[in-house]
Amino acid sequence: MSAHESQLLQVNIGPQHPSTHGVFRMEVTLDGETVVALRPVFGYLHRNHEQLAEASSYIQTMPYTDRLDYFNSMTSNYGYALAVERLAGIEVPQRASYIRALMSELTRILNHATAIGFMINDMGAWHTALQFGMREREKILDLFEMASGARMMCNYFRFGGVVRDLPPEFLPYFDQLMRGLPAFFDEFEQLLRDNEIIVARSSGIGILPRDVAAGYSVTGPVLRGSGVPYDIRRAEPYGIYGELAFDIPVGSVGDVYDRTLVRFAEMRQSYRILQQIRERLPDTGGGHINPALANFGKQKALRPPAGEAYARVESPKGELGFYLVSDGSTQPYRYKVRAPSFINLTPLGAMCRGHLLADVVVILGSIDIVMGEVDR
Amino acid sequence: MNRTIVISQILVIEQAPGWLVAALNHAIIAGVLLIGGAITMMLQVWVERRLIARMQDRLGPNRVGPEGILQSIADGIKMFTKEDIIPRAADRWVHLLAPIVALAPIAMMLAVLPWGRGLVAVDLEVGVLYIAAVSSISGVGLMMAGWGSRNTFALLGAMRSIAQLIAYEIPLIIALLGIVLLTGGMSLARMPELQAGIPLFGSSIPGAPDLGLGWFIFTPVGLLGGIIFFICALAEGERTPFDIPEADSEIVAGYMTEYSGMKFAVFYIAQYLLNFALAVLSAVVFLGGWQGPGVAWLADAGLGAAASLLSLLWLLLKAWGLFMLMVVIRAAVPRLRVDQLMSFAWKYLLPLALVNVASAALWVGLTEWSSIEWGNLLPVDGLAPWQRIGVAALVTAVINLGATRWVLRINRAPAAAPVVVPA
Amino acid sequence: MATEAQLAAERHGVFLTTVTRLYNWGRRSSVYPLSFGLACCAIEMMATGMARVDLARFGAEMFRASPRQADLMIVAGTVTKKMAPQVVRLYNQMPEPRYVISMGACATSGGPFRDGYNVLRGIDLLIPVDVYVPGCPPRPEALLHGLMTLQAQIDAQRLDAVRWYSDREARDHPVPSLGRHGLELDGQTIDPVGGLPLLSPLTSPHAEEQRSGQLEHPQEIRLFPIMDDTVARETPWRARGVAREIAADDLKRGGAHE
Amino acid sequence: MSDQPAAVRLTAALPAAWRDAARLEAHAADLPAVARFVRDRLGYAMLTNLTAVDDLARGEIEVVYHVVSPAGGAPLAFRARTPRAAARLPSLVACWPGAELQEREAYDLFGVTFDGHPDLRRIYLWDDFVGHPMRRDFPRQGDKYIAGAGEE
Repeated sequence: MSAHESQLLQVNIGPQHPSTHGVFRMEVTLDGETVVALRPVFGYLHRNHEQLAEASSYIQTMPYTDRLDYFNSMTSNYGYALAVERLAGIEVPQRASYIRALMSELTRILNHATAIGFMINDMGAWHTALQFGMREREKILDLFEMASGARMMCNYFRFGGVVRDLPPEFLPYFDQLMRGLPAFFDEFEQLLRDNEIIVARSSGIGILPRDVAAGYSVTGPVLRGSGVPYDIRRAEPYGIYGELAFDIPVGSVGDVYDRTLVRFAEMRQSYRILQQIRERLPDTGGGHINPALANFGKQKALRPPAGEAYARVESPKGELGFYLVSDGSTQPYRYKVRAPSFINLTPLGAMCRGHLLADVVVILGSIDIVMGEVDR
Repeated sequence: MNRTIVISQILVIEQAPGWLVAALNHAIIAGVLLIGGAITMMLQVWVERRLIARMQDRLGPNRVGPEGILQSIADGIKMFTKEDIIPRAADRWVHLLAPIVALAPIAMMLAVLPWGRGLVAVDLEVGVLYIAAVSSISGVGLMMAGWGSRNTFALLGAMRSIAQLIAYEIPLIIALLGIVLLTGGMSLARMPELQAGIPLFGSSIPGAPDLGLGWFIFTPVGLLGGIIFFICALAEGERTPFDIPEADSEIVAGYMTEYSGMKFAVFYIAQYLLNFALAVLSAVVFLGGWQGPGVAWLADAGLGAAASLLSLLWLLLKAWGLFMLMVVIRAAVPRLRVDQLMSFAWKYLLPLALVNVASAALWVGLTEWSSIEWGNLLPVDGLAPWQRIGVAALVTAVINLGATRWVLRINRAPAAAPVVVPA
Repeated sequence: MATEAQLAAERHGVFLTTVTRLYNWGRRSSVYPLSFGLACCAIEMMATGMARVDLARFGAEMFRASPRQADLMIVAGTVTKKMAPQVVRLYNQMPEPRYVISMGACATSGGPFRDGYNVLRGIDLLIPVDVYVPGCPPRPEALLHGLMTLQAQIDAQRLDAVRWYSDREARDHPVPSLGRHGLELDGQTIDPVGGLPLLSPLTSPHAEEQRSGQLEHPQEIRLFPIMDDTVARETPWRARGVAREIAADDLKRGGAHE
Repeated sequence: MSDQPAAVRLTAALPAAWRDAARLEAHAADLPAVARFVRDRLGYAMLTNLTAVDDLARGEIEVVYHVVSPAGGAPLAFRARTPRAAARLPSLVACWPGAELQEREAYDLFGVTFDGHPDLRRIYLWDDFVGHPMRRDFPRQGDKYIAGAGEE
């Protein structure tokens, strides 16, 4: 642009950096403060999830899936259970499906609330927005703890259902939570979406246009923020999602602000789904698990026939797919996780080019990654 | 004015030579200021942590001493006993001197501030100019820190802080300039004295009681100037939303990245003292300084010492109020981006500050000039002073409001063409 | 809040111990953690700072982004081999006195991912750890208890026995490099990928005789940098809670327990 | 104009017919042509999943591509095989940019070289690392393998 050449500055953001959401590293080339090139570097949390799963029996992998996306252990469980059920041809009782969907939607609210909080944190707000998200998270984690016994690593799903039925104190507490949620959404949105600085920081930043978004294979709020109404709950319904009424919010521009708006709207849609589930839950038939697989020994001895299966669920971050190849033994021959956070990072370099260093962390925050899933 | 002589007269034997009196005098003042500054800084940190905790529904430090009040002392002990690391690649001397260069000017700023009725350490005729000159020195310290550390993040932080200081120093000084026009002098010690009386009209109405509320913030010129000044003070003191030089979510800790132990503590002290000094300065220039209801009454009743004490209390109350406002802002909003920060300074604050100076000039003309100075165009001689102030307030309010609306409107231009990912 | 160790130390001399108590009080009350999250545990670490548990009550909410200003490194999550050099480097960048809390099973031993080819089996192979917090992940309350345990340890330290105070020279821990088959230290592979059966309590010769033949690379086990003995002296509770036989068998502790 | 069997099979059949087929395979050389066909003619705009399976018994590595259409529906899987000893396949990044990181992952963990990939480096492990750990013959370690030795 100017006559004199300016020297480029090489900056390593990460692997230890407050806003890389874990141990992610970006090699950024800067011209002043403008990003000329950005190269993501992975692998700092590569903990051999797939190899360990290939050396374990099928049910032994379930706790590992908790640790994939450690915000959303329930949806990770769901995806894996779905894949094994497809592989082995296992029926799921209706009640179990309802409980699964309930847990998934609670997870979605939890994830989006904290994800928005983290993104605002990256913009430099001093944990206050995060605090709002974390407050709701604690309430939802209380529910998870009631049902599964653990806060984060729930390990709640089993092939053919869930490990135990909802405890009696679950539903009263759930109703209490549901009564508080709309007020939380209103408050959260009011605080954050019309804030002048947040709008200035996020609109027009990190645009992923509609026509290239699909080519980059991004999914979840990133794809929907770009205006593609693609949601696996609608595109390939699993569980009871075919019977539920909900809308798919999409953005128009595809910038950071749109992704945030999509997350706000999705929380409300999840609330809508939860309401429907709550109405129908008492009348659902069947137990919490398929009786043929009700005890743990049977789960452990599961030998799916040789073959392969690919199952995917709409995790809060996008399409979470599990690809399983069985050779007829108790351990999967090949186990692969299609992690949404990982593949959503593909266009990161392109999205950041030309923006300022301060935008990089915001764009990364808007993609909403979890390193456990990115590196596996 | 120089009431401090009294202190020395109490302490020093009468036969002592003059230079000894002066030296002791200044030593005492410096000691009081430094100890007061240290205590203030510790209280500031504690208040900030507790207040942010309250805003975030937490408790905040409450284990060390009653309600955690000793937290900062513990922090101090820890920091001053920590290992002092000088990175191998760093420029040793620059690295060592940077915190001192950053702190010293801020300590110097404290000297010229009027702390109460008759409580001013050094009464400089050019106090405003001195503050403007000295406060920009600390930017050199930050640049030294960033450069001497030989760390990319530190360098980025230093560049940012220099850019920010330069950009915000200008509207800051121009905002002060309006008040300088109003008071007709640069002495900071005189400013609170001119803000006696009642809101807007000061002591211009004969017979009105001296409430000590004739603050400049109640005039249109002072209001706009005060807002600009406070925003610039946030930027000068590197408070959110202008804390980009040490944006920890972007560039780790900015220029302080490589500093540990005592040197880090010095930067820390410098930053908080600067915030406090700027809060005091805002209070002095725009919020009447030590003026407040009761001060004049006590002074008239012959209780000079009590009046001084009350005036000190008023000033501290205002300064702490402003500081808490800074803390609340920090807990509530994210930070701006570096280009938005710049455009905010150049496109919003600077034009408004310039308009404000023009308004101030008009105010002076309307309230103090006679018809002859107006070339007999304006027959203002017949009006009483308070009537002239009313007219001036009306005129400047219209100008300032119009300018604000205009600046806000012309800057609402559509954003630059967005960066689009190539297919 | 004088602990027994402190009272015992006080018999040495009033002045020294008064200074020591002030010094210890300052350090224990103002522990700035490094904002350094590795994996799942980091989320619970953040939750510890949030409203329900509020780490700030102990003056420890000042998460510093720069290691130069931090006192405490909470190793929260799985340390992979690729990450291990950075962790050691970060530890080296922290000024003395510095403390390490190993949070969760992964940081302590590799946890559920212990068998992975890219997972370091415990951060204490490379840097000294003051407090281990068990759990996967530990609840926020557990981390809080870990912090309080650390504070108790700091209380028990004596100024004249503190390494960084007497030496005036902080020692850098050796930073491993990434070699062809795993982490290397001074050109020798210390934690090779593949082939190294792990000597854990369950597979140790004493626990199950029939598995004793699986040991393959005994000479390489000794190459783990066991932490220096001065640290063990200062923090007497290091190995407390670990059964004697496990501590003796575990290759990482190498019988160095009290 | 490729006359290789796989491409012919794909173009000749109706989508509905081969969607139910158990396995769809493409010859390595045809892969870019097949990919363009699948993307442009059939509308599978997203390469959602790319993975490799180490078929030790046959001495081949199978790379599986799952593609989906943004309009919805089940994913379509097709695959290509390449010998283990010299695993090479053409890259599909030009067709689906989303393949970039996934191909790097397959390269890192399975040692499949993708020709034409813009930036084919190891993604998880470091550059000096020797071996591809997800291959079935990569040496395994740890309690799990010792304890479960008799089970497999």
